[in-house]
Formats: sequence, structure tokens, C-alpha cells
Amino acid sequence: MADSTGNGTPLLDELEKGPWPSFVKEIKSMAEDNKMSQDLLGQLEKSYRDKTGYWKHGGIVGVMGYGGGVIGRYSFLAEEYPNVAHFHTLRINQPSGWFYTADALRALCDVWERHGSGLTNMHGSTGDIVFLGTKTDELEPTFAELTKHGFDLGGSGSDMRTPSCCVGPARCEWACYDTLHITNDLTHHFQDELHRPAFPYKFKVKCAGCPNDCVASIARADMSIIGTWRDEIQIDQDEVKKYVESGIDIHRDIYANCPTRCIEWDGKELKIDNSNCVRCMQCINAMPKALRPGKDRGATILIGSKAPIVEGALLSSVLIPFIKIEPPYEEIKDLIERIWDVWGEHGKNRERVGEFIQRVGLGNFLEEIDLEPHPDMVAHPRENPYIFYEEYYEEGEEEEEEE
Amino acid sequence: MADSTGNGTPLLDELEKGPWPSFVKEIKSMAEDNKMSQDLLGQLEKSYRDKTGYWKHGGIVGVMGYGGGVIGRYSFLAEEYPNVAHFHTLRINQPSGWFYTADALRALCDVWERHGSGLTNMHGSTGDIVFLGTKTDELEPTFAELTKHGFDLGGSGSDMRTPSCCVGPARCEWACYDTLHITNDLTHHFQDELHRPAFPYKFKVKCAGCPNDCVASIARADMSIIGTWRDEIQIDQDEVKKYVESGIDIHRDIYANCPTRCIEWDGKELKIDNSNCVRCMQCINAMPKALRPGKDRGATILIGSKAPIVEGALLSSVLIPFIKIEPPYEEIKDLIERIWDVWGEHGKNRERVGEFIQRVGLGNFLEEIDLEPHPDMVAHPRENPYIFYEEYYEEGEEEEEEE
Amino acid sequence: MAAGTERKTDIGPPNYEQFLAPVIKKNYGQWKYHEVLRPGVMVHVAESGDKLYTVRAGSPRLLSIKTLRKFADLADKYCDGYLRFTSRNNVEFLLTDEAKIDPLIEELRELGHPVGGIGNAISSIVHTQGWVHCHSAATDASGIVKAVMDDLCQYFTDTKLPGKLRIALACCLNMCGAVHCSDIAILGVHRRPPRVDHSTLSKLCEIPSVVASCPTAAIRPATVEGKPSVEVDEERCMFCANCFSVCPSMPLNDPLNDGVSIWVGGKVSNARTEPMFSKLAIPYLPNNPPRWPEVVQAVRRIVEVWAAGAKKYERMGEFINRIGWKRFFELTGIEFSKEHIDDFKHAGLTYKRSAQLRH
Amino acid sequence: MAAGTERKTDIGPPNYEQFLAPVIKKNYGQWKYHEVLRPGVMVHVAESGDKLYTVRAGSPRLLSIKTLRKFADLADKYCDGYLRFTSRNNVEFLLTDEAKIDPLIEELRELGHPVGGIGNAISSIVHTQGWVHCHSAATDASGIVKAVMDDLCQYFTDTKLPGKLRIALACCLNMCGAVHCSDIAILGVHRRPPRVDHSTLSKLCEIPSVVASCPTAAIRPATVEGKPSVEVDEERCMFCANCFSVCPSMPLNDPLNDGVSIWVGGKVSNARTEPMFSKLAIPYLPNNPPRWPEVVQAVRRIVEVWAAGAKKYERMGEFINRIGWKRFFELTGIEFSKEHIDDFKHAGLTYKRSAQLRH
Ligand code: SRM
Ligand code: SRM
Ligand code: SRM
Ligand code: SRM
Ligand code: SF4
Ligand code: SF4
Ligand code: SF4
Ligand code: SF4
Ligand code: SF4
Ligand code: SF4
Ligand code: SF4
Ligand code: SF4
Repeated sequence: MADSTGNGTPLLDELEKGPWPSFVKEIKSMAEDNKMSQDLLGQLEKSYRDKTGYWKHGGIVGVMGYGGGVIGRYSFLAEEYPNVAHFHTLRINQPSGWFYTADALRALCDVWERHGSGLTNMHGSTGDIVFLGTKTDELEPTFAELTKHGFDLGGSGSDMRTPSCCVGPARCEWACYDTLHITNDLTHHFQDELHRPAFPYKFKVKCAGCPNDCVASIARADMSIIGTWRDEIQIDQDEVKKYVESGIDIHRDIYANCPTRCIEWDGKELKIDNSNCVRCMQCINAMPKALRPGKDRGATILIGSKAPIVEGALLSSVLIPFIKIEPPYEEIKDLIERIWDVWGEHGKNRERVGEFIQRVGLGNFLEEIDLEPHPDMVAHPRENPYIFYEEYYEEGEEEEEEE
Repeated sequence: MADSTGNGTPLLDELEKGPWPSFVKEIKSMAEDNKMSQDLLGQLEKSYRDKTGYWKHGGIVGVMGYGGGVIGRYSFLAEEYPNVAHFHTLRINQPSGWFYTADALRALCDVWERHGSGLTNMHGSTGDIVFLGTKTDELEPTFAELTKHGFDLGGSGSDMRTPSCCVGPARCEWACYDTLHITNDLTHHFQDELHRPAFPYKFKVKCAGCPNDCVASIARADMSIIGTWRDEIQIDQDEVKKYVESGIDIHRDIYANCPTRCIEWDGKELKIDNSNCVRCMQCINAMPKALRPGKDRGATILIGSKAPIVEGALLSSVLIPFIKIEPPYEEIKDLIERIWDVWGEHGKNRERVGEFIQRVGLGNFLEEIDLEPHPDMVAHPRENPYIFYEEYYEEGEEEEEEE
Repeated sequence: MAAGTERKTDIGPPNYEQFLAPVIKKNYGQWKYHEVLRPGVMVHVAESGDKLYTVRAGSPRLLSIKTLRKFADLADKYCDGYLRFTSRNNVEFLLTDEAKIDPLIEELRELGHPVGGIGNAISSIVHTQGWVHCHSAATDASGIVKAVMDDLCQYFTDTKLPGKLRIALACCLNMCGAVHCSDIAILGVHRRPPRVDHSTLSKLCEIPSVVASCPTAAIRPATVEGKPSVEVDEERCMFCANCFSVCPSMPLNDPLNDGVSIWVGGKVSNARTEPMFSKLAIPYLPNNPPRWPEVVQAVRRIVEVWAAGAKKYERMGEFINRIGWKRFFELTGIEFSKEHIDDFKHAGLTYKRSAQLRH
Repeated sequence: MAAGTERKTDIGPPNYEQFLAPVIKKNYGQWKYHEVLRPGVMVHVAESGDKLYTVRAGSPRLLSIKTLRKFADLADKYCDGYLRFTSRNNVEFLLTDEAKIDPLIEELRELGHPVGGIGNAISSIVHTQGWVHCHSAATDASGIVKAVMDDLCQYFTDTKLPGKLRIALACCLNMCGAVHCSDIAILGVHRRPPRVDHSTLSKLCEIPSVVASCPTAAIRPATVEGKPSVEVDEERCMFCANCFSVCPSMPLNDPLNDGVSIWVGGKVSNARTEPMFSKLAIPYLPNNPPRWPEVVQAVRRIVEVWAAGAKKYERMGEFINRIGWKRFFELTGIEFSKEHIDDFKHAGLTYKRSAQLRH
């Protein structure tokens, strides 16, 4: 029996069956020669039996000079499972686009074999490499070995979180800017903000190369950078015809799915009214050989998405309708800093920037970060008549003006 | 000069010009032989000069035994314009559908000539005949003469307001129920609630014969009764063809305007997927000779619309997706009374029923008025995870259940 | 009232049936279809084959009994005495004899009542009391309506618009004109916080109700010159006048600052799209009586942009949704400003939460 | 760490460029189009004509270093050492030699990693820690994911679905799995108010922060057994656990009442429709480890209803919007209940405010 108490894991064993790869097999295979994994298995079996978790609430622990990157974790069942009495995770900043070489991967494995449970998440929900569980006194040695191999910790707590991005220009024909480069650049530029929590709450950045948003940035990032274009969709009419011949029904599959119905097809030529195209990607997705984003590319910057706690979930909302994304990204860095300044000063504790904007009002927020209001920032103008006109005439003033 | 001060009305005179009928002409023509109208003209000219109104805030005044139907009004400029020192309006309950005979109209005119300004609104925004301005001691005599001619006062204050309805079956081919009959019936049935304010706030009822909603019930009534049908749209295929011949483009004008795109046209036959038709009326509106609502008719009952003060404007929301509307309307009267009971007991002062429902939650409200939840009541189920599960197991309970 | 006569109450409105023309009674609920014959004239054809002609004429709504009597005379002359008013305050003459339509229209024209408003037209402007009768008004109602309709009258007597266009006016945020769902809404606005009349407040008003009336919690109890009263935090006031509704000592009327805002894109019908609220187009235009030229011009501009760009049937809001708000602001030349961005309770839900944009 | 070695900090992540295959470096930003060749295999063709083959394999996300080393070996053997992971935690092998695809897939299969998830398929379930690592979990994460994916594996290895289907799981309302915009979301829920540990609260937590943490103001300061603590008004608690996030003495974990809710119809992409939140389908299913049969069955039923009814490309939410929620509840056999009706802050905006209904 792989679990330390020797009681067996009849419940977890059930999860070794079936066609999908089994996390139980993963834990068991480590449990063969790693005590932490053994105790994890034991405690988890008990959780399955009792229908509850046995981990204690948080705990501040970390590596020297860093405020984030480690999630402290202690067991309620330390006596029964002493090897997971401490079971902290390390968040390790992934390379942009989650690209690896076999050697880099092996290096990570070697470090973790020496210092932890040997279990990982590839990757965590934010994008980090997650080293799943070790003792407090293994944190520094792990960190030292990681940096030796060129890896550093990611974010946790009230800091900038590890930015992430879609595969972008590395493998995707639709990338409207270099998602990998800017992600790496911003991450390096803001190392201090990533490692030393000093914000009201977490701040996540995600970069998607086009409106398909393969990194879910609009739902999961305080700042979402989503590629788009300003000019016309590139059309190869011959390829359109080939799609039609091979069975695509332009009316049903393309026209009827276009949100603004700005596509026309007379059987010979596909016409797009680009002034009314909202860059949704659908027609391009459906006919990748025939259609491509325009050539004048950049991104829309949106702000403020998050999970529901506490005021309800938010999607990011438009902050900059269109911007060119080019190194050294000064304009964007500057924008980010202006946002942090205002939110840092006026944000409440545990108030995400999206909630902050709702509280102070987008109009006021724009003034503070020095951006002009633009109709693209709203789904529609206000419906309620409660306008804060900011000035009014005092008696006598009007006459003065007329002089 | 028609105004009493003899200073002339140079500003108002400007509004006698132009092709649209002029309210100034109306006032002036009365001012020739009615002192109230004369002073109204004078005070209004002064308002135009000074860019402000000169009426005082409210004032409780009325006819014996009634709590509503009269809006008290006093002038700030009583010295200058003594004949509008009091200038109360009477709200007179219109006949359903705003139908009159010439004689009935003349009778109303005669009453108002004897007792008031001779000015009216045909009609007020809620639907009443508005007698615009008279003195306190003319109220009772006016009322006596009105009842003699078969007219009674409408609502004002925190009562049921004068119900109103579209022209319905009297002249419209789309009426899905008898809007005039039910409006008249409900008005008579609830006379007490109409004349003696006892609610937290006003309660308006409006009846529209079909989803075109020609009486704006969904925006302006605490209870909106909107005709609809359950079976299939009636199609006359020959007439469809005639419309096509005369220039209707089925794709552009009909299919593309159908909210659920549930219409098909193969050049010969128009097909409607009635299971997906949302009864919007568009195709019927566009081809009234070819299409008609189904035969199994009734109404959707919606609740809670209002103007923005204070929590923001509301449209009515679905309370009963479909109901047959047939005399003596017991089910509907009963529903209305259940609503009034709950709102009357728990509503705050000046809280409309729509605001009340938002405050206590639609789910709780339904329980109180004894209606089952139905998916048609919501645009979509909840998005936030903050569910009030109303019960939980105590230790030991579960085992008990299993025994 | 003569003594001895019993005082009648609660008799309710007269039964509408007595006011229905015989052709209506006969074909009640049996109408088959209708056709718009020309501007302001339509015919309803019954299953029985009977025909009912309607002639619709514009009205200022504020009508003297003299004019009403003229309508009665016309009804007698052309319609066997039957007429009605519409939910937008137009008057409708109900004829069975087609030949009488022309002479009726001629007489109406002479009386100064244009015939139209049916079909793809602008109908009368639903509106309110304004300076004619209300204490709350931030602007007049009838005056603006007259000036705007003078300017747009052609769209009433024609049916050349893409679809229906409904304009409404309310003279204060109470919105008795129910402007909140109109293609174009003209709304009187105050822009100066209430000026508290400390000398009368404690006599006329209940201080806790006054404090509770304010949706932004701008009102605090305070003792002023020894008297219990209230204080307004002007920064928080958005001029809703709800405090004034419950307390006469909190007037917001102010000749220098009162004026008009313009809203667009609301609708009520369920046709094609669901009902929609109107949205802010122009936050403020001055009160400029007697003819409010700025308002007239702004409304015309919006109507023209819509008339030129909308597809058949397309209401204002549907048109704007199709072209996008950015383009609406470009085409009308209206500036987009901070005021357009919602900052009330549900503001966050109006932010653009997608990357679907026109560039 | 050997003395004398300088401690390195703030070096940031390794530069991704060193991990890019030569074919990627050469054609970086120059891809022309792609094609899905078969389930789990696609090719990207560059302007240069170069081709890059991707083989995507499913992963439990929780991976031991032993498995990772096997991936590394496969990458060396078939891909010159290059591989990546996806935003949904699958592993992708990047090949230039088409001939190596089959043997690679064969080896992956032997290792127990099905190939698929590309195109119109279900991809891996984005998920979280659950009982494996988190203190907050109302359910396990990996266990449900395994059970559900075992059941749906066919939809991963096929591309027979109408469009993409994204499932996510989060083990508590913090939603680290970002389930709020998923086609199907599985969400762990607590259903019993926090049980206050009065003996530790004043030591471990700041009472004002605890009180302030509650969005429904259910928490009041109170003195219990002589100690400062807090009291919970259970009627007002909706089990968000935000109090527990700021204070360990307010645990909500409860074996009897914890469980799972199911949500549907969210999406993230801007394709066709704007991004949407997931909506409640099933308020509560019990925790039934190890294989949560109720959850597995409910998810399958929803997937099947969608798969049978959706048009090409149509995501779950788009499908439901087309057929209407009433029909969704009918087709899935799920009962519509009070819990489905929103009663939080913006609840009123979710009521059906139109007469556009299917009857
Ligand atoms: C490890 C990870 C889940 C995973 O299995 O992948 C995770 C785990 C935790 N999250 Fe998370 N979050 C993780 C990604 C997310 C995401 C997804 C994302 O980033 O795209 C979200 C939703 C998006 C967002 O940011 O809103 C997320 C929203 C939260 C929240 C709610 C925050 C909010 O504003 O609504 C909390 C609660 C908190 O911050 O107090 C939270 C708190 C936590 C804590 C620290 C528990 C706590 O209350 O202190 C969890 C530690 C678990 C553990 O013991 O390991 N976690 N958390 C993810 C980070 C891995 C990584 O770095 O790659
Ligand atoms: C006369 C009329 C306007 C008109 O010119 O037609 C009118 C006039 C007044 N309304 Fe109104 N309302 C009138 C229809 C409406 C409508 C439209 C409707 O009924 O379809 C609305 C919007 C719909 C609604 O009910 O929400 C309306 C929403 C208000 C409100 C805001 C109520 C709210 O809950 O938001 C107030 C303020 C109040 O109740 O304190 C209000 C208050 C008033 C008062 C009584 C002023 C006040 O604050 O005390 C106005 C008296 C003016 C006067 O001196 O004559 N009036 N009021 C309408 C009634 C005539 C009739 O009986 O036919
Ligand atoms: C007479 C009147 C009912 C009444 O009881 O008084 C009426 C009568 C008719 N309406 Fe209406 N509607 C009347 C107010 C309304 C209103 C209410 C309002 O404007 O405040 C609406 C909702 C407007 C909105 O959405 O904001 C209304 C939305 C419609 C529609 C839907 C239009 C649309 O495309 O959105 C139709 C269908 C159509 O026009 O094809 C319609 C169609 C009709 C028809 C054709 C019905 C019929 O078959 O008889 C009638 C003549 C049409 C016309 O005027 O063009 N009626 N109609 C009202 C005339 C008001 C006026 O004087 O102008
Ligand atoms: C590899 C990956 C990016 C990465 O950096 O890791 C990726 C890669 C591609 N995505 Fe994606 N998407 C990836 C996650 C996503 C996500 C994020 C997520 O699922 O959390 C989304 C948003 C999902 C949502 O809306 O909830 C996403 C929405 C799309 C769409 C839009 C689909 C739609 O109809 O809504 C397309 C277009 C398409 O499929 O035609 C797309 C298309 C593509 C293309 C075809 C782009 C290309 O030309 O290379 C790539 C292969 C498609 C495929 O997997 O079927 N990708 N894609 C991610 C693979 C995850 C996985 O292992 O399954
Ligand atoms: S977001 Fe766009 S650019 Fe990035 S991988 Fe997806 S489809 Fe390609
Ligand atoms: S990208 Fe979207 S909006 Fe633009 S033309 Fe294609 S389908 Fe239409
Ligand atoms: S609401 Fe319908 S039934 Fe009533 S008049 Fe308008 S179109 Fe006719
Ligand atoms: S009534 Fe409306 S939803 Fe129904 S078929 Fe006609 S256009 Fe479509
Ligand atoms: S809208 Fe305001 S000012 Fe106009 S009548 Fe109504 S309450 Fe009076
Ligand atoms: S006008 Fe409205 S916001 Fe201003 S003080 Fe009065 S109630 Fe408050
Ligand atoms: S969703 Fe909740 S329980 Fe799961 S990892 Fe995140 S914080 Fe922990
Ligand atoms: S779980 Fe949420 S609602 Fe319940 S007491 Fe805690 S913070 Fe309040």
C-alpha cells in the first residue's frame, strides 16, 4: 500500500480506472519513494471518506526578500500524516507561452525531486508552474536551485500576479501582436511589483493575440490585452470559393453568425463592410485559408475582470479601444503605473481594480489616470437621469459671461 | 391683450406661429371669456420671461369622501394673478379606449365651462381626462355635474390609478383579448382602491391587446397585461406571395428582422417554427393581410414598470407567461388582490411594487403571492453563486433519513 | 347641488360601449386586416367585409372646450358623432363613408389640425404639464413640444420615415411623460442642488423622511440658526429632486441652471427587439424660451441621421445598435463626455465588456 | 547554498525564446493558416511553406516528475526536445516530421494520455486544488474532473461536437478555476453558515474586518462567553465564505452540507457573440466521492442535449439563447426553482422584461 498508514486507499483506487489519465496514479507513483506524497495520499483518502478537506487556513511563509510566490499550508492531521504537516506550494513563473525544452523540464523535475513532493501542477490557473507541497525549511534551497536554472517565483498575495499569454505568433496565424514578447517584457519590468505585495489586492495581466482570447483574459485578468486590427479583413476570394465547394454554406455558417451581419455573398464575391465589422473573428475562424485579420494590427486594452468574491464576477471592460503594441511598450507601462498609482492610493483593502472602478465611477477613474472618455468604453450611454453635472452658475455669473 | 395684466404676451405669441396646433391659441381663445385662463396666460408669459415655474408645491384638496382625483395647485403670484391663486386639476376617468360620442364630449365641455378654466388635457399621461385648473370651491359642484353625466374621478396619490388600454378589438385585428372590457371591469371592480389611497404608493394597470403594446404598458404600468397567443401564427400563403410580388423582400424584411430567425422561405411557402417564435409581432406587422396571431389567445401578465425615481426606471417583468383572459376575470382580480396584500403589508412608503419585488427578491415574492417559479420569468437564471439555500442538515439528521 | 338629491360616488367611468359606432359594435373583435391609405388615413376591413376608415389629426393635447366642441361638430358631420383619442393624444375620426374623408381632412386643416401620424411617421409628442401647471418643472412642456413639432411637422404628415418615431417630453425627472422608453426623449433637468429653506423646513417636513428620500445619501440632519433642519452635501447631489417631492422646503427650480437633456433609442413595442430604455445623447441644453432653438435643432439632427441611415422598420435604438454608439456620436456631431458614462447603481453593467468593437 | 555564492533574486522567468523550436523561430509571426488533420492533430503552415505539426494530449494537470520526465523523453524522441503546455493544461508536442505523428500518439496512448481536444471537442477541464491542497474547498477538484472526463473522454478524442465545449471546476466560490465564463461549470458550494470558533476569533482575526467582509451584512460584533467575537444572522448568509477568507475562525466546511452546483452557458471568446457569464443550472448535488455519479450524469445530460440540438459553431450559451431557457430546462429535465432566480445586487436586471416569450 502506497499510503503511509497502511490502511489502503480503496476510494482513491476507484479513480485509477477509466480512460482519462489519473491524478491518483500520479500521486501513487510518487508515493513509492516520497514520504510527502505518501502522506498526501493517506490524508486525501481520509478526505474522500469523510467528505471534507483537512488543510488549515493559510499561513505566512516564503523565501527571503519575497512577499509572494509561496502558499503556506498546514495539515489538521499532522500527527497522523506528519510528512504533510507543512505542505507549502511554490509558484514558479512559467516561460511565456508555456514553451519548454525537454532539458528545462528535467531540470525542474530534478530540483523538485530533491526538495519536495515530486508533484506539480502544469500549470496553475494563473499560469505558474506549481510545485505542490514541501516543508518550510525546503523553501530556500528550492528557490536557490530554481534561480540557478534560470527560474524565479511567480506572484501571490496582493501583488502583480504572474502574467500569461496565448501561444501567439509562435504558432498562431492570427496573432495581432507579439503576446510572448510583451508578457516576458512586462514580467521582467515589474519584478518588484510581482515579488513584493504592496497593492490593495492582486493584479493579473493576460495577453491574447486576437479576440478568440485563448487565454481567457477578458474573464480572468485585471488587465486584458486582446489583439485586434483597424483595417480591412484580408480576403482570398479563390479560397472562399473552395470552401463553398467543399460544403460551407455562406448564408448559414458565415452571414448568420456574423454579429453585425456585415457580410454579403453573391455567389461570386464575398464582401465585408469593414466599417461595421466588430472584429469578432467568426468568419476568419470558419475559413482560415480564405480570411485573415487586417494588416494594421494592435490591441484593445480592457480592465477589471475577476471572480465573484465579493461584489459579483466581472468581465474586463474597454479602456483603450485600439493601441499599437510595440517594444519597448512605454505607453503601456506608463498606463499600468498610472492605474496602480490611483488604485494604490484610493483602493480599499481587498478591492480589485474592477471593483474600484465601479465604486468611484469609470468617468472619475478616467480623469484620474488621464484618459479621455470614448464611446467604445461603454455598451451604451447611461439610462438613468442621475447626472452629476459638476458645475452650476451662481446668480450674476451668467451676466458676467455675457459681457 | 388676452392676459390680465395687459402687458401682452410677446414670448407666447411666438408659439402661435408654425404648422403644429398651438396650445397658446387654445389658452388665448379661452382667455377671451374666462378669467382663470387669462391669469394662466399672464403667469405663463412671466414663466417664459423668467425661465421658471411659479406654482407652489402640492396641497391636499379634493371632493368629499375621495382621497384622490384632484391635484391641488396654488400660485406663488396670487397677488398678480388672483384667478389662478387656486388652480387645481381634476382627473376624470376616461371611457375605455378613449371613445366618445360628440354629445358626451359636449357634456364634459359644458360642465367645465361652468366650473373651471375651460382648458383640458385630452388626455393626461395616465389616461384620464384632465380638467386643467379651478378653484377649491368649484370642486364639489364640478364633481356633482360630472357624476350626473355618468363620469367619475380617476386616481391620484397612493391608490390604484386609472387603468387604460389600447383600442383593442374595437378596431384592431390583432387584439388577443378584450382590452376595453377588462379595463372597464377592473376599474369598476376596484372603485374603492381607486378613490381612497391606502397603498404604499401608486399602482397603475394598462392593457395592451398584443405585443405591439400601443399603450406602453410594459414601461408605464405596475401591472401590464399584454395579449399574446399559444398556437401557430395563421398564414395565408397566397397573400404572402402577393406581398412578395409587391416588393417585400422576405429575407431582408421578414427573416432578418425575426428575433429568433425562425422563419423560412423557399420562394413558394413561408414556414414558421412556432416553437421558437417569441410572439414579437414583426412578421405580422409587416404583412397584415398574410399573417395573423394564432387562435388560442390570451395574455402575458407582467409586473412592476415605472419611471426612474428613485432606484432607476423599470420595465415590467413577466409574472404569468400565459393566461386566458375571460370574464369575470376572477383569477386576475384574485392575483391583483394577493399582490396588494403582500405589497400593502411589507412595502415601504413610496415604494412601487416593482421596487418592492427587487428589494425582497422575486423568488420570495412569488412564494408570498403563491405562484410557482417559471423560467419565463427570468431573462436567464442567476449568474452569481450567492444562493440562499434555505435548509441544511444538522449532524445526525442525514443518518436518520437513511434509516 | 339641490338638497334631497343623493350624492353619487364611485360610479366609475361611463361604459365605453355606448360610445362605439354601430360598425364597431357589429365587427367588434372581427377585424381582419388594415391598410394605410395615405398619411393619416387607414382602413380596417372586417371579416364581414365592412370597412372602417380612421382619420387621425394632430393635437396640442392642451385643448380648450371651444376646440373640443369643434371636434364634436366634425364628428357629427362626418362620423355619425363617433370619435376617439389615441394613446398619444391624437384625435381620431371614425368614418364608414370613404367619400367623407377628403372634406373632413379639409376642415381639420382649416382648423389648424394636420392629419397624419399613422404608419412610418412621427406621432404627437407625449408630454406633461411644465410651467402650465406643475411645481416641479425644470422646463416648460407645451412650448418645446410646439417648437419641435413645428419643425418636424412634415414627418407627421408624410410617411417617408424608415419606421415609427416616438418622441416624448417630461419636464422633470419624475418623468410623467414616461420618456424613459422613447426613440427621442426630451427631459427637463435641474442642475443645482436644493436650496434649503431652513425657516420653514421643520414646520413643513419630517426631517427623517427628507434624509431618507435621498438616493445618494447627500442629506444630513443639521441644526441651522438654532432650528432643526437639513444640510446637503452638494458634491453628492445629482439633482433628482426626490427630496423636493417629499418636502417643499427643498426647491431645485433655478432659472440659471435648469434646462433640457436629450435621450435616444428607447422603445416599448416587442416588435423585432425587446423593449429598451432611452440612453443619454446630450446632457444639457439651456432653457431658451419661447422656441428652444438648441433643442429643436438637436432633435432635428438626430431625426435626420436616423432617417438617412436606418433600414425599413428600424427604430432609433435598433439603428444605433446596428451602427454602434461611436458612429452615432460621429454622425450627430455630439461630443461623448464623462456625463454619458453611467455612475449610478448598476453602472458597471453598462461598461463595454467585450472586445467586439468597430475600429 | 554554498557560502560566497551571491543569492540571485528577481531574475524573472527564463526567456521563452530559448525554448522555441527552430521552425518556430524561423516562422515566428509568419504563420499563414492551420488545419485540423484529425482529432488532436493539427498543422500550421507558414508563409515560407514550412509546416509545424501539433499533437495535443490530455493531462490530469496534477503531474508527477516521473510523468514529466516521460514527456521530456517523448519530446526528445519525436520533437527535437520541444514541447509546450496549453492554457487548459494539455501538453502539446511540436513536430516537423509528419511521419513521427503516429508513433508518438501510440506511445502517448500507452502512457495513458489520450490525444485530442483540438477543434470541435471537449478539452481538459480547467480546475483547482480541492482536498489535495486547499483549506477552502467545498468539494474535491481532481476527483470530479477525473470522473467526468472518464465519462466524456470520447468527446475529447473525437471532433464530432457542434463547436467547442469548455468545462471548468472550482472547489469554492473563490473560483480559482474561473468557472464564471464556462460552457459548463462545476462549482463547489457550502450550504451551512460559518460556525464561529469564539475561543480563537479575537486572537486570530480583526473583528471589524470580519464584520466588513460580509456582503450581506450578516455578521455583527458580539460578546460570547465574555469574549469579544461575532455573531452570524443565519437567515442572511449565502455561504460565500468571504468571512472565512479573512478569518480562520469562521469555517464553512461541512461534510453533511457541502456539495456541488452546476452552471451553464458561459464563454470567453468574442467569436459571434460577446463573452457571457455562466448561469445556474443545478443549485445542488451532493458530494459523493469517489466518483460523484450525480455530477457525472448531470454533466453528460447537459452535454448531450447541447450536442444533439446545437448548430455548427454554436456554444452552449448561444444554443440556450436560441432555444430559450424554458426549453433548456425541459430538455435536460432539470427543475426550475426559486434558487435559479437571482436575488443579489443586480437581480432585477435578470428578470424577463419583455413579452417576447415562446409559448
Ligand atoms: C493555485 C490556484 C488554483 C489552481 O489549482 O490552479 C489558486 C489557489 C488559491 N487561490 Fe486562487 N488560485 C489560482 C488562480 C485563481 C484564479 C484564476 C486565474 O488567475 O486566472 C482566480 C480567478 C480570477 C481572479 O483573479 O479573480 C482566483 C481567485 C481567487 C480568489 C478570489 C479573488 C477575487 O477577487 O474574487 C481568492 C480569494 C482571495 O484572494 O482571498 C483566491 C485564493 C486562493 C487561495 C490562495 C486560497 C485562499 O483563500 O487563501 C488558494 C490556495 C490554494 C492552495 O492551497 O494551493 N483565488 N485564483 C491558482 C493559482 C496558480 C497559479 O499561480 O498559476
Ligand atoms: C398630469 C400628469 C402629467 C400630464 O401632464 O399628463 C402627471 C402629473 C404629475 N405627476 Fe406624474 N403625472 C402623470 C402621469 C405620470 C406617468 C405616466 C403614466 O402614468 O403612464 C408617470 C410615469 C409612470 C410611473 O407611474 O412611473 C408619472 C410619474 C410620476 C412620478 C414618479 C413616480 C415614480 O415612482 O417614479 C411622480 C412623483 C411622485 O409620485 O411623487 C409623479 C408626480 C406627479 C405630480 C403629482 C407632481 C408631484 O410631484 O406631486 C404631477 C402633478 C402635475 C400637475 O400639477 O398637474 N408622477 N406620472 C399625468 C397624470 C394624468 C392622468 O391622470 O392621466
Ligand atoms: C391608435 C393607437 C392605439 C390606441 O389605442 O390609441 C395605435 C394603433 C395602431 N398601432 Fe400602435 N397605436 C398606438 C400607439 C402605439 C404605441 C404607444 C406609444 O407610442 O406611446 C406603440 C409603442 C411604441 C414604442 O415601441 O415605443 C405602438 C406600437 C405599434 C407597433 C410596433 C412598431 C414598431 O415597429 O416598433 C405597430 C406595428 C406597426 O406599426 O407595424 C403598431 C400598429 C398599430 C396599428 C397598425 C394596429 C392596427 O392594426 O390597427 C394601429 C395603427 C397604426 C399607426 O398608428 O401607425 N403599433 N403603437 C395608438 C396611436 C398613437 C398615436 O396617436 O400615434
Ligand atoms: C493552444 C491554445 C492556446 C494556448 O496558448 O495554449 C489555443 C489554440 C488555438 N485556438 Fe483557442 N486555444 C486555447 C484556448 C482557448 C480558450 C481558453 C480556454 O478554453 O480557457 C478559448 C476561449 C474559450 C471560451 O470562449 O470559453 C479559445 C477560443 C478559441 C476560439 C473561439 C471558439 C468559439 O467558437 O467560441 C477559436 C476559433 C475556432 O476554434 O475556430 C480558437 C482557435 C484556436 C486555434 C485554431 C488558433 C490557431 O490558429 O492556432 C488554435 C488551435 C485550436 C484548438 O485547440 O481547437 N480558440 N481557445 C489553447 C488550447 C487549450 C486547450 O488545451 O484546449
Ligand atoms: S488568442 Fe488568437 S492569436 Fe492567440 S492563440 Fe488564440 S487564436 Fe491565436
Ligand atoms: S470578424 Fe466577425 S464581425 Fe467581422 S465580418 Fe467576420 S463575422 Fe462579421
Ligand atoms: S396593442 Fe396590439 S391589439 Fe392593441 S392596438 Fe396595438 S396592435 Fe392592436
Ligand atoms: S412573430 Fe416575431 S418571432 Fe414570431 S415568427 Fe414573426 S417575426 Fe419571428
Ligand atoms: S414631469 Fe415633473 S414637472 Fe412635469 S408634470 Fe410630472 S412631476 Fe410635474
Ligand atoms: S436632489 Fe436628489 S440627490 Fe440631490 S439632495 Fe435632493 S434627493 Fe438628494
Ligand atoms: S477555488 Fe476555493 S477551494 Fe479551490 S483552490 Fe481556489 S480558493 Fe481553494
Ligand atoms: S459566508 Fe458570506 S454571507 Fe455568510 S456570514 Fe460569511 S461573509 Fe457573510
